Amino acid sequence: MQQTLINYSLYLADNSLILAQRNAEWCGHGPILEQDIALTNISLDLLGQARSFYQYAAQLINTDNPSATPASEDSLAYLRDVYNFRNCLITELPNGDWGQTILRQFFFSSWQFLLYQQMKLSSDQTLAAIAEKSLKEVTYHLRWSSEWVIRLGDGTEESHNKMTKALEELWSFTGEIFEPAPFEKAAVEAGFGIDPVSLKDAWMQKVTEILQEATLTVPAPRWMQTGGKEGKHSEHLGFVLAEMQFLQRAYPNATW
Amino acid sequence: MQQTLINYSLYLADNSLILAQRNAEWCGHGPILEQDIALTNISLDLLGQARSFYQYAAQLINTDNPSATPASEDSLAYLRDVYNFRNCLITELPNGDWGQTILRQFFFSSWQFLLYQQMKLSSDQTLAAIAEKSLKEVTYHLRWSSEWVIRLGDGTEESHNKMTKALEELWSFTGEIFEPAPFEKAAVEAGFGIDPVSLKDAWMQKVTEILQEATLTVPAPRWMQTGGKEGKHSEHLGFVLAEMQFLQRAYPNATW
Amino acid sequence: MSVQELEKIFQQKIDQEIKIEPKDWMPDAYRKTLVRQISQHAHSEIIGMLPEGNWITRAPSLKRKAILLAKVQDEAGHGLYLYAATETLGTSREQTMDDLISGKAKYSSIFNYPTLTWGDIGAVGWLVDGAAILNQVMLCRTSYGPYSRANIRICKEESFHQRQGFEILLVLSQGTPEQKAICQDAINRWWWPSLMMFGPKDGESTHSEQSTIWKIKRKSNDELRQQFVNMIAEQVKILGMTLPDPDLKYNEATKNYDFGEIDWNEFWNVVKGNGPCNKQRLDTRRKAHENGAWVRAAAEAHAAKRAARKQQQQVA
Amino acid sequence: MSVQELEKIFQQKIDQEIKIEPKDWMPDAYRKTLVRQISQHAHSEIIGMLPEGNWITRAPSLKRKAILLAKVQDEAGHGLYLYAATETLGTSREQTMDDLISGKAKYSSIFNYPTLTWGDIGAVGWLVDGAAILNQVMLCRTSYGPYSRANIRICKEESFHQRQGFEILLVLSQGTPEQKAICQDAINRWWWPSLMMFGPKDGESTHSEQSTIWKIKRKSNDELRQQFVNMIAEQVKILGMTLPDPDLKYNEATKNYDFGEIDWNEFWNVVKGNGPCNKQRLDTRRKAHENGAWVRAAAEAHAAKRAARKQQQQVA
Repeated sequence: MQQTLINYSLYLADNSLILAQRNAEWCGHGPILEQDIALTNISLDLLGQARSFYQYAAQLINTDNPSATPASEDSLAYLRDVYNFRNCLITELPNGDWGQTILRQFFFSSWQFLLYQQMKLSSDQTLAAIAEKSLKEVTYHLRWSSEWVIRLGDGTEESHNKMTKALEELWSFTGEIFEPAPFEKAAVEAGFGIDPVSLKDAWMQKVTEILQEATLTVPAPRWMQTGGKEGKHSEHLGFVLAEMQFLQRAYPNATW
Repeated sequence: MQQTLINYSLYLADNSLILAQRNAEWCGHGPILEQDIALTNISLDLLGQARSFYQYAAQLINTDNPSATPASEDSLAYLRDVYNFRNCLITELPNGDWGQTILRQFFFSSWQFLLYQQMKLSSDQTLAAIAEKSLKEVTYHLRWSSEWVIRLGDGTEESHNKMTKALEELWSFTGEIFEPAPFEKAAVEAGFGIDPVSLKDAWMQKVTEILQEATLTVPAPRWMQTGGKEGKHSEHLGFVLAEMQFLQRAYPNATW
Repeated sequence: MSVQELEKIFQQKIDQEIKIEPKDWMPDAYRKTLVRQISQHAHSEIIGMLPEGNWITRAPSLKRKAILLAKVQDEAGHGLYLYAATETLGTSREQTMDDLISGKAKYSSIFNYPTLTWGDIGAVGWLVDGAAILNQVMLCRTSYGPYSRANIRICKEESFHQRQGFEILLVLSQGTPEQKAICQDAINRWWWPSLMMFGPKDGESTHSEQSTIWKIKRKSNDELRQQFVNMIAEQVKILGMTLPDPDLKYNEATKNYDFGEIDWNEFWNVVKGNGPCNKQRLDTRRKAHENGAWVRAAAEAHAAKRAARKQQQQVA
Repeated sequence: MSVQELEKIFQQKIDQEIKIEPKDWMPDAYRKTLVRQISQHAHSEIIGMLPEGNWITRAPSLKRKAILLAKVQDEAGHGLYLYAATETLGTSREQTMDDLISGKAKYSSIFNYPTLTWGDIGAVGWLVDGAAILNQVMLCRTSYGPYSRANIRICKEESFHQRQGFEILLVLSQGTPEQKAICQDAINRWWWPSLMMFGPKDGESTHSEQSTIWKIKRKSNDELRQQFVNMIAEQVKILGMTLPDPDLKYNEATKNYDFGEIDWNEFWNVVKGNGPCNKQRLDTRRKAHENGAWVRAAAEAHAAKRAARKQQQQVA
């Protein structure tokens, strides 16, 4: 039984998939052509990471249950309902305006950067390999989103106000990332997982640094929303999945 | 083979269902509590009509194919994809603002009122009965939406401008209703259907009268969008169905 | 008459179970308490439309869609009755609405939880409406006439809603394994918040004592809560589901179900604004209100135009 | 040198297959024709993102989602190359964009049709990109250097897209009966509009003659169209599908496929703005542009602040 490893991989996969899906909504609707391309690129990278993690989870599931209908990256992405998804709430929130999307990406990439830096040393070789491969991508995501947070925070008065509002919208969804879920604790115990608590200080330092450069105020500590990691989501995820999963649901067992 | 009667009933059902679904999106979000209730009421009435027509179509289908998996109002509403839906494009358009929703309802109810007045005399007794029952509801829908078109057209400058914009958005979708589809022609030939062309003048007269009272200008004749009756829809319907059909698709053969 | 005398007459009426009516003299504090309570009740109906409204477009059958639409519509209607009742106390609907939008007025915290699955629509009907009814049944006998009558109308519809909610869960409980899990999960998430709906424990509730004397309230929070637990603990058996409380147990001595400790931290936290959906609910309501401003303005302008035309005709 | 002499040298270069470069002298009409054509081409890439973008969130597998995302992204990239090419002719991207948003500039009418099913994503790749490639392959040899080089880059990616589109249809054509129907339906809807992509019949095309002399264009609309029909008529056999043209037939004498009459009324009607999605496409693009205004303004303001700070540091 490798349930912990499966759960942990699904968690990583779901985070990347749902944010990829949200970012993809921008494709063709961005404010500047070059940045439309840049965000789509991030979406593609995240989608690629999600596929790697799903493929690994599927492989583990199939090894565990050789007689069941085989799982696949697509069955895991398209045939689970909301309560099975483990992504953090912040990834499923509606995009808001460009500033809010950028700020979320910055929060997320700051975390992924720290996570993958640790995970590339994981005792699980597949996780380590995915982390290593993804780290290059995430380094770029972090740089790009940091620059844009600075640009928009320290741009016009209007952009500054919009970023302040975006901070207000998003801040209470940043805490969940660092609250270890049972499967994360188990993964740490099993030796291959990364303790999210251990990443928190470095994350806060990076965030503080960039927000300061962006002339934005780091919000005071507040109540943090949680639940996503345990399948208790916001009301938004159901709509995301209804759209994303339509064809797989409407034409069961078809090949595409 | 009662295919014509089935097609005709499905057309009537789809129109009512899709508009009911769009109006239902307003529930809880209306501009005035009383009007939120009124629009929900219309949504409920349309849903009821849709159910009657679907039930009739299902009954006909099941008589034709006693050995197949039985059709039901839910299989017809939830398990057909876009290309099978016959509703007119105007019903599936996004709601826009309250004025646009009202104006669409007015265009639609004006048509339904004339249609059901004829249909209650149909040689098909079920269609006649549904029309008779629905006519009372539609009389109210028409009065309510007429009054609101007048109120908003002849309200403030802002509301007048919004209604003018709504007219611009919707007008080119009003022609399709009166373009007979093959199944409508067949239904007329078979003696139970209503020729939509025969309703056009009365519709235009009513619309002209109300728009004039609303101090709005009847748009000049223009190219009319068509396709819905033959399953060639706008890009909007797919999203409507993905959301509406999710549970039936995700949990096949479940009872609710 | 002096205020003391007026107060005495007022309390005598209450003690004799004579309803207080809008034109009757009443203490300022009585009026204020009622305005606060009735408008909170009204807002709860209006905000309560949102979590359930969230599933209208996704209801799993046409019949369920119709039932849910009608139910949410009923809630809007309840809101109307209640806003009308606050108007009899001299507070306009506009003012009351503004207090909601600005975050000044409260509404029942239960609606700050999300509806995540279709099971939640069942659980909200069964548990949330179930808890609301017990309160509203009591309020049918409240001392203020218009509020009492509003509650009588509400109760008629509400008990219907509770049965519909229970029936949704009943169907799920007899469905596929996935449906059963959805059913149990919904009950697990809604059980404790439902218990919190009755408010703080007796003795910790700020407004209770005076409200009892004025017969606005006729049962204590804990009495109502116990009544609710007793009712639900029996009904859940029919579903073949369980309530998420290991301490729940029938007590032969008291003829009540004992139950575990409520997490009052969570309660106060959600009241303070930290529930999963506080911000979302208020933002949604505010947006509807703001987007509707031009419609309300147009309706007013048009009415004024009509009135002016009529007057002109009469003059001519 | 007189204009006549300059024109002579210019045409000699063209005749000798020497590319015209930005700094070279060129006739005003040549410049204008190019600006019009290249910006139309650019706009077609940008508007072309929308019908396909419509299916990104609903792509039926993660692999297909990745391919589609990358494809739409490529189109944005093509747009960039082409806007850069118009800039070499002295027209700013801003001006070019404004002409699109205002409805002054055109884009390929094909993108005014909706993508209704996943089959359409296949058909757009196979037919629409297929038609576009034939044009673009020709344009790789166009006389204006920057436009020629932009097309060379575009062609490399585009042929890849066409294969991906075909593969989507191939999988559908081998799928369930419903998938087969979706495949055929998509081909039926996209076939005729694809043929229209090559523009009016030779002789009815306003700009063609001069463009041929200037070697901006090197094949006539009808030549390219015939090439396309010949290609597709063969490929459709692999799919086991049919093209919706009863007159389509191989002609042994001409070694071409004969085909039926195009509905030019439909063509001109869509060009005039009456296609199913003209308004929707332009509204969407306009909305993106307007919603992005604050972002562009902020980026500019920030760049200016940075530059000022740098200057200050250098002064200090």
